[in-house]
Amino acid sequence: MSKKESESGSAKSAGECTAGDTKDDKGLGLGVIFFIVAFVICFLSGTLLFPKLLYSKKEQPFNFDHRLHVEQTGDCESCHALREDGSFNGIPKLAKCQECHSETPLGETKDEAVFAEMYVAKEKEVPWYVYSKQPDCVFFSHAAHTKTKGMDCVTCHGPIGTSTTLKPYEENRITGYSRDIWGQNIWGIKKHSWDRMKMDDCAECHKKETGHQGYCFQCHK
Amino acid sequence: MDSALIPEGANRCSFPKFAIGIAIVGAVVLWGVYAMGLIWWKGLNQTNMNDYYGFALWIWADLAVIAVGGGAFFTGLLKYIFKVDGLKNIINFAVIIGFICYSSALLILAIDIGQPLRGWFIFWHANVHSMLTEVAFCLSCYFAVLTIEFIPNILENRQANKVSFFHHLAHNMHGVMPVFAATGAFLSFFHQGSLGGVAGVMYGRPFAVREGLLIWPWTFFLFTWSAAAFGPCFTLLVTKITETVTGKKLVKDNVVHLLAKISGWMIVTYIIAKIIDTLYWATVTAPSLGFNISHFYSNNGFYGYWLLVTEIIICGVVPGLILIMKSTRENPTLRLVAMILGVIGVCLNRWVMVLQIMAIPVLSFDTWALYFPSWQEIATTVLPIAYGIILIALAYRYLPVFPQEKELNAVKLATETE
Amino acid sequence: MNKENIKAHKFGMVIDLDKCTGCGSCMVSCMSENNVPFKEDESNKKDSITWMRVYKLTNGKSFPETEIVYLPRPCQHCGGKGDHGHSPCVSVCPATATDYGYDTGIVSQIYTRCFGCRYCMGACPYHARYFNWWDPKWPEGMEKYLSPDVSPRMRGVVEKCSFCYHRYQAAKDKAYYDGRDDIEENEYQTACTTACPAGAIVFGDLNNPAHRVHEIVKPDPHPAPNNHYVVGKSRNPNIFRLLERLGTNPKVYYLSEREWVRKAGDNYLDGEWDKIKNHHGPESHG
Amino acid sequence: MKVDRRSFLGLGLGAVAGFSVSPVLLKLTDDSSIWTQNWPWTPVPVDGEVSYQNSVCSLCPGSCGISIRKIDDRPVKIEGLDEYPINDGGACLHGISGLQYLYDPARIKTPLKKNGDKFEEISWDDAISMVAGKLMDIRATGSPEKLACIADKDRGSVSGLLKRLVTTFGSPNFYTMPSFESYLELTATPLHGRGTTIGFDLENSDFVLSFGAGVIEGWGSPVNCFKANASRKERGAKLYQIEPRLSNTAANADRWLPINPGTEADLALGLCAVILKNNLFAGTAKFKGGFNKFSATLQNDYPLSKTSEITGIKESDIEEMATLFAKAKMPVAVFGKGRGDGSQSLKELIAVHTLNCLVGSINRKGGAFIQPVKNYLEFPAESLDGIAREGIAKPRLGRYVHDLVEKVNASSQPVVEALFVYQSNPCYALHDTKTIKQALGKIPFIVSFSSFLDETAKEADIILPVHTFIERLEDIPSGSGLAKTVVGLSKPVIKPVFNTKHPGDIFILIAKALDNAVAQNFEWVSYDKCLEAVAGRIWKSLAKDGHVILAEDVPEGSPEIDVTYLSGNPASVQSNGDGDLILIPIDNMRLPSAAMTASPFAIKTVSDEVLKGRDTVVEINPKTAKGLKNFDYVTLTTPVGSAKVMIHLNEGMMPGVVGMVKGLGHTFDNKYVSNKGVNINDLIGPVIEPGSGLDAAFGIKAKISRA
Repeated sequence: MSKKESESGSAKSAGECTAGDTKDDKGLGLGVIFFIVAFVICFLSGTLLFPKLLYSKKEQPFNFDHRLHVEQTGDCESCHALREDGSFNGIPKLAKCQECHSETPLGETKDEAVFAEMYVAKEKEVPWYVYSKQPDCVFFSHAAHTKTKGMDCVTCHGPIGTSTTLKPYEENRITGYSRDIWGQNIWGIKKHSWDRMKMDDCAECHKKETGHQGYCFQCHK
Repeated sequence: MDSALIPEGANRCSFPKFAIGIAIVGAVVLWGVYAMGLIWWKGLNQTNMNDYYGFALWIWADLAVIAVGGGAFFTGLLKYIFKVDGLKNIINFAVIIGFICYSSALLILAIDIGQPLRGWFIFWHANVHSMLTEVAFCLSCYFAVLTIEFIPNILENRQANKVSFFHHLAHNMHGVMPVFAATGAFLSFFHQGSLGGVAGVMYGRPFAVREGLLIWPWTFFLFTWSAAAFGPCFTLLVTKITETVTGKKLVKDNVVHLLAKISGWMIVTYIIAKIIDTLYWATVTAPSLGFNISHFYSNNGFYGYWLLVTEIIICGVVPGLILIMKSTRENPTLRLVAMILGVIGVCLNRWVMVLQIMAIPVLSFDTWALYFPSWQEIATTVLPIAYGIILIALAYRYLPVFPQEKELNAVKLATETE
Repeated sequence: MNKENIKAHKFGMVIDLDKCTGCGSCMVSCMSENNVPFKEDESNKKDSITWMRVYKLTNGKSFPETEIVYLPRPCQHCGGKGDHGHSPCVSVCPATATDYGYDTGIVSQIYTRCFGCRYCMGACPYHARYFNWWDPKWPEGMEKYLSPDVSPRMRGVVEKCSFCYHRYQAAKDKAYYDGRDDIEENEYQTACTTACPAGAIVFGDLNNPAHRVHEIVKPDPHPAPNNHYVVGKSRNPNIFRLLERLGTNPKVYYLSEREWVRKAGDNYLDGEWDKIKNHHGPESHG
Repeated sequence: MKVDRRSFLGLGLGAVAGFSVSPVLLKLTDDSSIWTQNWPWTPVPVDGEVSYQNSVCSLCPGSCGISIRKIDDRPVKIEGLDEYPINDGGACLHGISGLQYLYDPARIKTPLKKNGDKFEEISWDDAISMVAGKLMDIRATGSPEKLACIADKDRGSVSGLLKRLVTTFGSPNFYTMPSFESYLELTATPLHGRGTTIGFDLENSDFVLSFGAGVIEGWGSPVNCFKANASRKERGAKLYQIEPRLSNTAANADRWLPINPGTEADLALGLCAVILKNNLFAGTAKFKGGFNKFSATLQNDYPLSKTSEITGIKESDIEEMATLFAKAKMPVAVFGKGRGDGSQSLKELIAVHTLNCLVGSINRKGGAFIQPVKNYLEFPAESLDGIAREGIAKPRLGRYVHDLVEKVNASSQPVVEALFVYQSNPCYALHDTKTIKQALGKIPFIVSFSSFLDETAKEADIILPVHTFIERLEDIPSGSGLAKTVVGLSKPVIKPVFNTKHPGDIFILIAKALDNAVAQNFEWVSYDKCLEAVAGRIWKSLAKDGHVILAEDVPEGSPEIDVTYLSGNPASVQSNGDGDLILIPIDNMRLPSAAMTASPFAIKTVSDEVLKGRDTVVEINPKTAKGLKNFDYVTLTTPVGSAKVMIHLNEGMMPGVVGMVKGLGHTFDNKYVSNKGVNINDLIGPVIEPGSGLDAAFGIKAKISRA
């Protein structure tokens, strides 16, 4: 019993000395400093370091010069075309490349050499990473947008046609999404229509163009 | 050993004794947590639910705890808005019980959904037509309110209160409490109601569907009313249990009588409304959809008319009458009986409005679906009870929950110190 | 509003129960078309995902008067009370994971939006909605036959018949490519319809008088006089819908010359059926 | 200044605040939910270009045309082929499930050799030389007839090659499993002469009198029958169904007449008697073999009262049926209980078909077509050496597989040294499986040509795994009672998934590995070349159109009808045992019961009134149940065996009869389709019909007792 009392006594005194006099203003001040330091560190790491950790960088199998090919063919459609059933062929298969490259031989540049040896020779399709790859739950009709509504590729895909190199593919370690879906800006802020490719971006445009963001099944499967 | 934390002048059992008690209940909590882990890890196949029983034990538990937790908002409403001042001696406890009930409800919901990590979609992609959306919003808001209402009581802890900041905070919070009480009452009105709406709007389920007012089916109002009616019953019941366990009188009889009386009148008015609703549904609504009431209560192993009788007469009319009549109300035994019946009644009502709906075949060529929960479901449903006991124990031991405790037990204390 | 909304379709189905043999082709065609998974034990039918389920009905008479009929039940794609698009399930989904396509009349289900509260399953009187209690698993190598047109579902979400919406999408893509602004009747047919060896299922646009389904069903565009919730009742006395008087307004119609079968389609008070069976459709005080 | 509690408080709060205003929380919340939408263990189907390829399904004798949807090289869906002469776009659930067989990990992935009770993988070369070696030894002993072979059918080029192998090797012992096709020929032969078979023109008939034929339960060419049945409504045609149980066909029919099990023959003859008595028969028909005697015997043996007493059908109904049938414009009577591939009594088959003969429905639109068995293949003449000639001159062990089994079990020393089993599963599909397994156990060397490790393959010493129908080229002749004869071409739509071979190629390889006497008969480089050669006449159009129609019109002329077989009125088959109930098999469209086993999809569609958990559910009439309730466990005992099953009370079941579904109770290693329920063939034993020698068991006496 006496033990209890002494304990409670000590506790009481401790309590009293913390009952707001000069000494613990310092304590408080120190607390404030600690607060600010921690705040800044965490905020910065959350904004600058976090994206580095979140995304893994993957190099494409070899470089591809879009501008050169667009100059040669004149447009995107000659490689990224609609099939006769209205579906979109996405990234052309080896056969498509060889349509032209049967006569114009490969092997001048380092990348062409890789292409020729690793893939054409082995009749192996090139495992490209697709920057605009959407998840399995998404249905997207290129025909509806490009053919019927006459949209251009740039609106969603950006000026990739003028690029001469392929940037590394950044994959979100948690979701497996390409970084281009969320956008380069970690806050998800976009300047151009092609900076983000999330559902809200589709809905935004649909609302503007059709007056309605669309029904679930229009874009989901 | 923890006496520094115990409210001054209050007499509590020794710490080891307390610790052992907590440990025992804690074991139950661990069991529940284990089951919860299983469910989150392996998925809902750990339950005995199926495509006929999408809603089962958990949703019932949810509705039940929220119903009995209704004591908090209603007592708060009476105390702070209608200035029924006598209730200040029980309001703290009412709030704690409410806090326990609502935190439990949220926990259960988090287990019940198939994709917990997407749970926030209910807010982000909210569908305003869905009663469940209304539930989710009001539920979480009201839980916040309850937390705020609980905080001052926590800050009144002997040690916390020594910090001047906390001391003043607690004091000022008490001052603005009416605002929160009002908000709480408002929110509760809606989520208690929309929980009723959940069943009432299912127009594909003739047993559940009800006509109503604007977008709100009658069940909306019945649920709110019943929560307000039976909630206080539960508050009083738990108080009674706490008194029995601690062997102390904690709340003065006049307070108890007052709340019991109010509860009584609420129950009576509710049960009248409920009877009218049932009659109309049984004679007009259901038949218009091709169903005799007998269809809902026969040809199966469990759901019979006995449910109707038990819920409305035995656990509705009876407690109502006991509590409105002075003589019976002030008889402790009868009052206890009434409170127990009342709590059973409201829980039974929620059971019927969740599980019986699922059990009844609607297609003429379909069959009754009966269900018994898996141990994982039971464990996770017992979990909140255990957790509640612990929280009450802690609160009672370390917080000045019952303002009248000292006064009521003064003599006892005096004799002890001698 | 986009094109479809201007001239809205209303896709629906009529199933001839006198032709249905209960062979199960529709069920399997649906499973294989829509990547429906399977478990070791599927004999608990209350935990067995079959978007198209074939019920066995009997007239309850004893040997040898007893009769059997099979009733295939896809999602009924209810139009809801008054056919306003507030289907029993759609109106209750808290996260808008299912919606009513006013351009097609098809009730959607978005697996990646659904968080598995199962309220829609409770609200659906047809048990057309199924929950993924288990992780879908295919025996090693069998995932190779999965179709890319329908995304496999993950554990913990609800799924149901979509009237093979992806086939509608494909048909539209083809139309876009050909520069047509709409699709032909035969371009969009559900997997169960094309599979049915007895030709018992007819699928098409209930809004299009040229479509067979419309010719057979002859839907009445006006609300039923005795129950204003009910819209699109068939003018053919041998055609009924399941639980029509609830006002769910399904887009799946059933045809049978057998009276007891038509009676089994809905619930009636004692003697009620005999009063109404002659003139067409059930009375209701709704 | 000292760092106290509050400093740490500050630190903590700062950290929390810092992170919460940074994008971390926002992004992680979003990403965590997206993670649940793309769980790595949920497969993502690969997208690609859609294409369709036509082929023919050979899972059952139906021979339907199929269209296979592919994504790039990957088949993803099988559907019925529009405008195909047999199924015109329709498909049955088994055909649609075809891809589950193709990709099934339970397939035999490479040649196997039995070692003790285990199988070990071996190379194709070793496997072939092992088989060849063994065969050479047998041939060396000078008794090549000790090589026996069980195949599913004896039509088409693959069976042709196999038979050629066995013959040129020198053995007459080539057997086929009972099939509806075989019963059609067995029926036609005594009545219309050798080499004839029967086709039923259901889609034009206006009155179908079915003696238990499961017209919509897999009988004949299933999808074709579904269509014929579906069009009944429009055509105003009638279907009368005669069987003890309200099957789906009975339920769909215009009239169901429950009949005592096993008395169908008597009813048919009773009907004949009525038709003869009332002079309702067509004068045109050319009868021989003593028509008057036959007529007299019938009218004497089958007076209405007696027929009614035997069959349990009212006299008035019998008379009405006979009259309706005789007076209909295009009536046809069809036989073959259930799917028609189970055990049958020749007396019954002939009796039923005699009805067609009497009313002149032979070679008439909507009737029964008597046509020669079409042989569209031209194999070069076999050249046999001395050993072979001697061998094939020796008598066969019997006419049917069950004779072979009986001989093997009977004799002490091996009468069969080696057995080939191709695309058939006798250890599962024949009555009294115990004795079948026992017999195979006594055969020193068994080679199985199978895609799956089924009950029979498990008994084999060498398993040579064959392509599934989706991986192989093959001519698929229609049969099984179709009015028209179509040869379809099954094509490989995907490269072999496992290390399997085309059965035709395997036979050629084996032959080439044998001595020249045999090898010289197999000079093709591959099966594909062989088919092209032997299908010479029709190959071009077969390759071009994917099918060739050999006959579809009503055959010319009216063949003679020999009534000798029935004149003596052979005894009807009785069921064995002393139980108070009769157990009869039920054919269920969703459960295959022959060589093909059910796919996971098919099993999934099976009702819980048929299969519940791991238990077979048998059907009995509530009157028979004696207080038993639905899904009570009972022990079902027959003279052959007993099993624990559940019961389902079915008013559509004749009292005193127990119905058990066929196709359950497989015992091989595939958790989705095996070890579910009971194989009814473990409970029913063969009953040999005098005269025909067929196993004609229609059921067996049984008892049930609460388990």
